[in-house]
Amino acid sequence: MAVQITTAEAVKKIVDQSSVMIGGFLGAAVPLKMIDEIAAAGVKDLTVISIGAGYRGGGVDVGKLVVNHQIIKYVTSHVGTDPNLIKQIVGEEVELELSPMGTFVERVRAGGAGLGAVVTPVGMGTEVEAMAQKITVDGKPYLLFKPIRADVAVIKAYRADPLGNLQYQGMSNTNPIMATAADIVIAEVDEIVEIGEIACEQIGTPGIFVDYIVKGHSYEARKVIYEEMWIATNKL
Amino acid sequence: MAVQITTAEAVKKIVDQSSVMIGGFLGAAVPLKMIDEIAAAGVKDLTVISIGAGYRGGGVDVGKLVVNHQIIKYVTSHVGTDPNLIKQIVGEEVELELSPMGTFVERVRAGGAGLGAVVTPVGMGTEVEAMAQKITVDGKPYLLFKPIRADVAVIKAYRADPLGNLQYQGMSNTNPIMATAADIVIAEVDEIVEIGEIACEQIGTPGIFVDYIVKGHSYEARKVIYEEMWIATNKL
Amino acid sequence: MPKNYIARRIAKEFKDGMYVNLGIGIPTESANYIPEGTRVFLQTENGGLMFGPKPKRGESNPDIANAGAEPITMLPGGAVFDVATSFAMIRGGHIDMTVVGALEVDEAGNIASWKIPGKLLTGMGGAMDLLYGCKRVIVAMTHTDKHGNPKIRKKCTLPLTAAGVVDMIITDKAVFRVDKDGLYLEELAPGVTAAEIEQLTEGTILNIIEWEHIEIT
Amino acid sequence: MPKNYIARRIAKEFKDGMYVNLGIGIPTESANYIPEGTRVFLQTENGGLMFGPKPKRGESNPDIANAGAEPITMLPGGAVFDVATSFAMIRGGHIDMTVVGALEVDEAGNIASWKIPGKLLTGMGGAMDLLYGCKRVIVAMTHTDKHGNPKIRKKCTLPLTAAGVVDMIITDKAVFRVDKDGLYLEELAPGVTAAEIEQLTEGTILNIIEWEHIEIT
Repeated sequence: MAVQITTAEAVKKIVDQSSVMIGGFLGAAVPLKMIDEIAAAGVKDLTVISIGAGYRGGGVDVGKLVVNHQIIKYVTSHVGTDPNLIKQIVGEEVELELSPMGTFVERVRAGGAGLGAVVTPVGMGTEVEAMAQKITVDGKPYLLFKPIRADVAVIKAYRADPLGNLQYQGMSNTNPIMATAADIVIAEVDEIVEIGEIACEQIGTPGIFVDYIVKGHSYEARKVIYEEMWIATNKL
Repeated sequence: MAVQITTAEAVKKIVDQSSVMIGGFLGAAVPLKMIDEIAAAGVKDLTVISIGAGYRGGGVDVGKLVVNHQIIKYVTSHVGTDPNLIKQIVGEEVELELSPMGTFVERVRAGGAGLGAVVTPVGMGTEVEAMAQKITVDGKPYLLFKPIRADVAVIKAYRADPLGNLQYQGMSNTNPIMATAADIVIAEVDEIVEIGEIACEQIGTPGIFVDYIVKGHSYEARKVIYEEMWIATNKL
Repeated sequence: MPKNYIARRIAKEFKDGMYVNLGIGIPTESANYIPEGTRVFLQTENGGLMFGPKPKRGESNPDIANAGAEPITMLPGGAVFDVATSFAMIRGGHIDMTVVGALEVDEAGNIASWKIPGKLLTGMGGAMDLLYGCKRVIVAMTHTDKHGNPKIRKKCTLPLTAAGVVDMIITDKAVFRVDKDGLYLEELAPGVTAAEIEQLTEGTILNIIEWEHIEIT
Repeated sequence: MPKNYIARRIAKEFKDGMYVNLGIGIPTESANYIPEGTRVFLQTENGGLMFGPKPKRGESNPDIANAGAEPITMLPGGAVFDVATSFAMIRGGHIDMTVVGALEVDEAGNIASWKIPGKLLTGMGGAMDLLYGCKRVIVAMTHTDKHGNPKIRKKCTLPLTAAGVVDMIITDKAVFRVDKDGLYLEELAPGVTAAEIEQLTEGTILNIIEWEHIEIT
């Protein structure tokens, strides 16, 4: 069962050297306010886990923590959109742990679902073989990867009720998976509604997975933020 | 993209010795009409894959195929509800392949998701160890199970659109997982609605997974069937 | 012995905000005794959280059922999902407590509940996942079998459902805490003596004198 | 050479009812040339099926975006889901076709597209899953690099994205089918000769004479 707190209170769950999962996908559906709070708090030596660096050009999403030099290790599948991050990786300021995107997702899912490993054919015959253990099942070769968990997951949903039930709209992307795979789960939402207002079939993440709910930007404010970013980058 | 056909046409996809996954959970949310069609067709030597035998007492759900002696192998996690099936297993008419329920589910998911195996701690220290391969990850012992797939999956959803997008109501249980794990997927639904009537967030199984849609009982007719069963067994 | 003693004793373990999966029979019955003001969220492994009592006739929904495919209702704030999510929840350690019946339990916290060779063939269903994954495992059962033989053993004789997972045993005669080193007798049912428990329990009781009677009303 | 030749040639591979994932750049551009009456369902790996063009200003939704986090719209009948479902779809063989760019492709159907040691560091993203999982893999790229060197190799020199997966190569000069035994030249772009292709292709062409010109309008 979740408790509603402020973003300022929530950010205290993240300390120096915490491992932090951040929901979203290359800047879309990310917990904007919480990322700002983490940047403002200035906590250091974070292991950040997210599916890919932020929006193209850097400085957005995990890019804010990159600019602030708060990351010591980045666990992901893609860094190509953030030149600042690439510089820090090349300069050995940030350690990079890569897996193919689908494998990354399954590793997080396994971390949340109590599975011992992910066994996948993806990456066979490539450098990825060196990132995993090889295993043969039914005469076929596969790669075995370990699960991923974090101290804290900071995820983004559309609405929450006071029990922590979350509703998504559009692509929920990594958020429902990451909601299962951390010791502390903080959900940033556009809106908090009454119990029962989100129908049982609309709940994308049941409250059992959520520890804290924080109120983020309203949907309208968030729409403005994204439209400005998209217009500035010629995508709208 | 799915095609709408009759249950009589759909049942022809299942032949002697087919492996058939049947969605639902101990009789709830099962494809009632398609099961009747399979029973009427009399196809034999089926390998049936479902999470558990039908409603307590037998003769319902896969229980209809049991009564008809159509099953040669049953892959499941639970048979305790169907005395006829237990008799056939003890009499070695039906071969039984058991796994713990969560493992069964992950095996089907792995079959649909292109994963090579399921690695789980569940069953360690029990007879289940003999049903799997033992594996050590990070110094901890796990059991490795192979994926499950079928020739045909027959599943149940609430509504479909002509593209095969499926909407569930209530517990979707095994249906969305089985929809991914067979060469041919037949979805029985209460109702077929226009494209766009099921909102993108309401689609529980996208049409990409579905080959055939068949019209089952209407919701109201189905409600009567279940209420009668529940009243007869003192559960309502 | 008060009526429904075991179910009512189980209910004392419910804490506000707990997510709980209850096995069939007496464990499920314990939901009737959840203390006023304590919110307990019940999970059902076929894919539901926060379900309520059975519906009235004419108000059931064929797709809202428990793990036995029996009709239930969803409470406001309840959630439904598929079995992959349900067992991720169970196996992943997200459920605070499960209460289950058993054929035998032993002093190492092993439990046997799914099979009697040559006699009982049901399949393990979700029991192994629940026993492995839930944070706290309570076994609720009669203290002895119908022949009066101890069900709390030194070592289970039947095939195990899970090894080393039991945290507490609630019987019609006593309550035990099962710790790493073995069985601790914590409570006696009304009118039961420690000597009687010692006689009816095969496993070694480590603290035979430190029990207490607690009131079950 | 007709404008947007490669994109328009890709579009000839679309068949009615296909589920397709298009890589960024020219592959994505090919969606503009889907033939009238052919329904192609586009998948985006961040969790969407059947998306449409970008929205108008003021009509975007911050949670409806493509894999580059750029605004898109959902068409009627479109579906959204999480990335576990998305990659189950991709890796599980449910997507009919993917079209991607490449740095190099070789006659064994290997493809290199994600890394230039000491130069290009991006991570593989979803490319390996797509190349491994999609039923049909088409590589779309310029025939040579900017220095005029062949990009169709005997053996890729760069780190592979996937081994033995490419079914077809579409360049600005030719189309190859990649079979188990190697490269088959199937078409030549307008004004291109087979001799020219042989010279600009490092991999062995098995059927140098059996090509044809096809019309791209």
